[in-house]
Amino acid sequence: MQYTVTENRALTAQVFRLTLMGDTRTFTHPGQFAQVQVPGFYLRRPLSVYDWQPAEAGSMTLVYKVLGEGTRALAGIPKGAVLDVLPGLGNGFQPELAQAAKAKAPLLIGGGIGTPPLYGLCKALLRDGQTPAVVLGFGTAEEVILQDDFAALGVPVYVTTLDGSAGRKGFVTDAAETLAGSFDYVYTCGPEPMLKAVYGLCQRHDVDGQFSFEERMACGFGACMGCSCHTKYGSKRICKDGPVLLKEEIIW
Amino acid sequence: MQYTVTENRALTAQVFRLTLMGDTRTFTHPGQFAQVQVPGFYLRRPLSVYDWQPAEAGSMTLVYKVLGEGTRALAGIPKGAVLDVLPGLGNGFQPELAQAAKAKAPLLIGGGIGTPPLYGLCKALLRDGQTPAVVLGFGTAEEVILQDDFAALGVPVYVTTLDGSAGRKGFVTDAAETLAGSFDYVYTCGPEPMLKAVYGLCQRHDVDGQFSFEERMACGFGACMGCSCHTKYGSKRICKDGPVLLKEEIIW
Amino acid sequence: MVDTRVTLSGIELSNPVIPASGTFGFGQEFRDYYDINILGTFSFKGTTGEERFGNDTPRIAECTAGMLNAVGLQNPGVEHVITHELPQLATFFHKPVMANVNGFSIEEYVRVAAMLDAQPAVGWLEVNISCPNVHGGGMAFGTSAENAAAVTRAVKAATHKPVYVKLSPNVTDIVSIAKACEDAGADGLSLINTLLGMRISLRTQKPILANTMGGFSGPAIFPIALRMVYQVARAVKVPVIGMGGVTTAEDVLEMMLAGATAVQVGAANLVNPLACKEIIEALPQAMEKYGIQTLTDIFGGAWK
Amino acid sequence: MVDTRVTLSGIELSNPVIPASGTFGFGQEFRDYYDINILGTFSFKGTTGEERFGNDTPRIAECTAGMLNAVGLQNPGVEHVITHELPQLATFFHKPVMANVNGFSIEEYVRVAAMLDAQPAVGWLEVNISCPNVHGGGMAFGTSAENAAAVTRAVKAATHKPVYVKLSPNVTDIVSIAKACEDAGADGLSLINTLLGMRISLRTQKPILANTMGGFSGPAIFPIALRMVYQVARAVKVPVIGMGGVTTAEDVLEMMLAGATAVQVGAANLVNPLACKEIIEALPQAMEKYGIQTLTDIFGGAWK
Ligand SMILES: Cc1cc2nc3c(=O)[nH]c(=O)nc-3n(C[C@H](O)[C@H](O)[C@H](O)COP(=O)(O)OP(=O)(O)OC[C@H]3O[C@@H](n4cnc5c(N)ncnc54)[C@H](O)[C@@H]3O)c2cc1C
Ligand SMILES: Cc1cc2nc3c(=O)[nH]c(=O)nc-3n(C[C@H](O)[C@H](O)[C@H](O)COP(=O)(O)OP(=O)(O)OC[C@H]3O[C@@H](n4cnc5c(N)ncnc54)[C@H](O)[C@@H]3O)c2cc1C
Ligand SMILES: Cc1cc2nc3c(=O)[nH]c(=O)nc-3n(C[C@H](O)[C@H](O)[C@H](O)COP(=O)(O)O)c2cc1C
Ligand SMILES: Cc1cc2nc3c(=O)[nH]c(=O)nc-3n(C[C@H](O)[C@H](O)[C@H](O)COP(=O)(O)O)c2cc1C
Ligand code: FES
Ligand code: FES
Repeated sequence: MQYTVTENRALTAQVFRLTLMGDTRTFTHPGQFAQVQVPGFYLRRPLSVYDWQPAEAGSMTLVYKVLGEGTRALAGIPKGAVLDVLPGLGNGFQPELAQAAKAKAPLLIGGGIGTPPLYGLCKALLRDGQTPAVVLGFGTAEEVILQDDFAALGVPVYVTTLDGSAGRKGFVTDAAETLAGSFDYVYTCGPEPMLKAVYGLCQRHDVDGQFSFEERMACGFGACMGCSCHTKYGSKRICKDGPVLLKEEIIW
Repeated sequence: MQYTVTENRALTAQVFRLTLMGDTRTFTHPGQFAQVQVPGFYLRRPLSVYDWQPAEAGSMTLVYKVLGEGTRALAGIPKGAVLDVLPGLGNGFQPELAQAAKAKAPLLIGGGIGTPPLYGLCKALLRDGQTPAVVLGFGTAEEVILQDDFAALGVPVYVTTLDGSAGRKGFVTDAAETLAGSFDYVYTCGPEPMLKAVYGLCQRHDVDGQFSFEERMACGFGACMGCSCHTKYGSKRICKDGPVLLKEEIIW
Repeated sequence: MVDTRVTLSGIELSNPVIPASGTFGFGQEFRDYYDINILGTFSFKGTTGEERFGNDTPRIAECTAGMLNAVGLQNPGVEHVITHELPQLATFFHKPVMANVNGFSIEEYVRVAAMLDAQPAVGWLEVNISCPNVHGGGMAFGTSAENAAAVTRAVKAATHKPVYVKLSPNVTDIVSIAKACEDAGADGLSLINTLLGMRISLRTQKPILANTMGGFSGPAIFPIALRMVYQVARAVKVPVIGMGGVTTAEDVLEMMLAGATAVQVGAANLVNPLACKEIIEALPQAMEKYGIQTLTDIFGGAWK
Repeated sequence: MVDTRVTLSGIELSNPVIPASGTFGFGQEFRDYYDINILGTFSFKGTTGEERFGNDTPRIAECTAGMLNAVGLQNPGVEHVITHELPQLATFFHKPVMANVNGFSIEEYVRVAAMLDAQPAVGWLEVNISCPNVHGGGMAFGTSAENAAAVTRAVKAATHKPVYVKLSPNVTDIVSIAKACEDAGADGLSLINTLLGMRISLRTQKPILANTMGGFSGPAIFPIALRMVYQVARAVKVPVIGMGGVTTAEDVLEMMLAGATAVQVGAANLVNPLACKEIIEALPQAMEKYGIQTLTDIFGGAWK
């Protein structure tokens, strides 16, 4: 499907914010992702949706980091260009499952470029009358993104950096640990070592949660079995049955 | 080398005129060609130079026909785009060799998309004080190109079409035959069957000439031996030792 | 109106376009994108005797004009395919399907083939002797003429439906293997499976795929596939299903000129879920452009 | 300052970038574009005992991310190379050059090799047993381990300079052929030559190449080449020169991680005459980006 670039600007030296106009009706949950065709590259790039206006002439915003050649080329795409994108992929975060668990005060933990999908989630949780708090972790102050976006939603935002150049020095779990007791559910997205640490946090404090994973993908819509992982309930495709897994099904 | 597109407009339904700005100092002869990199295609497309302004910030004009995928894509390149082009390739037409033969009234015979390189040649011959005449052959009236360009140079222009919808009905050689006696040299470019017929014409009237050939090319600058042909003086590379061969060396 | 019909072992297809095994699952994932009944048929995910998770991840790597996969035949096992996937498929796909049969021993091939042969929904068996992503089996059968013939003979003896043997391109002489399969009773041949390839990450300095190597497919391999289809189709009498990098209606025509009776589309489905729909829709126009009235007319045109 | 030097059989190259045989002629055509003394070395056009015109045209066809060639070893013959090309080359290239040796019989390989071995300008002999574009010779040597070993043994017996045997990728098991050449005395191995491929014109419905099939090269084949370099370099002790689709400094690093001691660049020279210059200039920066100080440090990194 075709989308027009209405914004593609740098938030930091490496991170860009990309807004696309087009049909966004297939997005149903925050934490879903889109497969973006970068001209000149064979495979699409999976990027989580930061926020979206669901409509036939809708819009979606993605926030991405320049990692390799594909994202570098994406950063050079001008406003007005047309991109081929598959939207609405994956299960996304499912607050409805957390509500079944009667959670009210969720903690959102984002690491680096895992932060963006938590923004759409945070808005959804607020709409549902929950009272989320947010912990965001980065390497250094220059890498901090979206802090203001979350703050503008009126939720408490705790930033950590590995070198202490912004917020609290240390890992997201260090900050989260100090909040223990104040949250009854966790949503998290970030590099796998961070997810594992958050899993440990949840275990320690007997809190349930939802974890968003990454894997190398070909299709992104469940056809190729390229992205499978083991779970307690059998193998799952990160792209179709994920990227969000419930804590109870994760094998660690 | 990088060139900016300043013009890329349709002359007929299938034929386009492409002007590029950049360093054109390597062009020394009309009938030379350029290797144009069309984005998305592996090999470059060889296109003859129609005319050029030789300078570091010079310009060259190419006239090309949409034949397959590459030229179709080329036709879609907008003004302002930058193309990678290797200019100044091949030997080109060499009027100096014809002058050595004391020719004064050359006949230029172009067939279809073989017509463009004769334009630069015609200008050069006029500058040299010769009195060229031009025969141009096409399929139908809709395909006629460059008739006005040559007319504007003040030379006699005879057009033929296969179906008689413009000019004289028949082949270029039919028209040329009626001019026999009035020309003492031939320069020609067009499809190979036409070149062969023109060769016959030259034989019949004992006129010497220069013939521009086409071949599938990889490099276009003599490195790969992809475009070799047999001549009376051994094998030659159409791209480097040609595309123009002297009548005396052609084996037919 | 041009005629796009082709026939594979007595079963007519409305057009020659067939999604390739492993790139179309059991059809389910494409329903959101189009009605898959427009397809000639499709070849479902390679099925083995038992359930397999396949290889560790990463299983996917990108290449210029193509991709590597090292899925390693992940599938729910033939039992589950028969009890769950095929009944499910029957609710939305109403044509004979091609069953992609895999095994790690001749016995397993025979067992899987016999069970799928008994399914009314199955039109053809496609016996994959060429998967490069599994150790100690698969590939070994596809790289020796004797082994290829042995699998073919055993499967033929245990089944009634047309048997297409899917050949590996990672061989010195694909024609001799093709002929051995034909002599052993194959009703047709499918080629090519993926080429063995590799990528290394400059960041980690290690292979990208957990399995080190994987199967290379996509537009990059088209000229190799076309050459092999040409060589094999000319040398055998049975129909050849051509595949490898097919992405456009023009590619379909080129494959058929090389001698393919039908054409499979693999990786293209993964980067564009509408790929087969777009090819099928573009086919009549492409035929008209090149003056082709009846698709079967061009079969083997490049060597006839 | 990073260190880009590598050594091939005792001769040091300032960098590992070597234009591949058949894509650089005898160096002449690239002089207009840059001073070719910046190269590690280059491998000159495949030379046979007698002058050859090669195949009929068309000899070139385009592919997605690559090209086919069916030049068929056009060359002026070894005598002319020695009396004209090498003296000419000596006027503008001041490094040892790699001599690409071809033949249609073992005797021809030996004769050509011995004559080129006697030339002071020649640093290495690269014995091409893998050209897919000549009938009744060339390729046949490269697809059998015994023949490959026989050519190697005969050439070694007749020469003193390091002998690199250039292998064909169109085989089931390149490692066994590589090992046979090593056992027969090869000082190194070059791989890969082109893959056998084909294209058909939809306009004429016939093969585009007059020779029907041709050698496929360019970025499309990189993952296959990389895989073979990885497999062979791990299995032999002699140096491997890796090639096949190399286009960027990153590709050079990836080939060296796979186990290549030096890297050849083929088709890229044809579409961009500055390709090797650009790769050589980009190499130090690419090394720094990935934290590589000394190029030889990463040799075989992906399997060590
Ligand atoms: C479900 C999901 C959601 C994602 N959301 C975001 C997001 O919102 N913002 C963001 O910046 N990044 C996100 N990523 C990671 C993003 O997909 C990669 O950073 C990106 O694909 C790298 O492409 P490249 O061309 O720059 O890297 P290259 O290394 O040049 O890419 C080569 C190949 O590897 C794949 N690849 C490389 N790294 C990754 C990775 N970490 N995960 C998956 N595939 C990878 C590429 O897609 C491509 O196929 C997400 C990944 C997944 C799976
Ligand atoms: C020296 C020379 C000068 C030329 N000058 C002109 C010119 O001024 N105007 C013009 O319109 N055309 C000219 N041509 C022909 C032009 O190069 C082809 O029409 C063009 O390459 C076709 O490209 P395509 O992508 O449309 O065709 P495709 O068939 O898609 O191209 C596939 C491949 O075949 C090659 N190819 C196809 N047809 C030809 C051909 N006739 N000659 C050479 N290569 C071909 C392409 O370059 C490409 O590599 C010239 C050719 C040569 C050799
Ligand atoms: C992700 C993936 C999985 C595949 N799995 C199978 C399989 O299970 N069985 C099989 O016979 N071929 C399998 N193949 C090979 C394809 O069916 C096809 O032969 C090959 O990809 C070449 O075609 P393409 O270039 O159009 O992809 C797989 C290919 C891909 C890309
Ligand atoms: C036009 C052309 C001519 C070639 N001629 C020779 C040759 O004479 N001898 C040889 O050993 N290899 C020859 N090759 C093969 C290359 O040296 C190289 O092995 C192959 O092209 C793969 O590298 P690439 O993908 O970088 O082109 C030729 C390749 C091309 C494209
Ligand atoms: S990426 Fe294809 S199934 Fe997940
Ligand atoms: S095209 Fe390479 S030598 Fe002419």
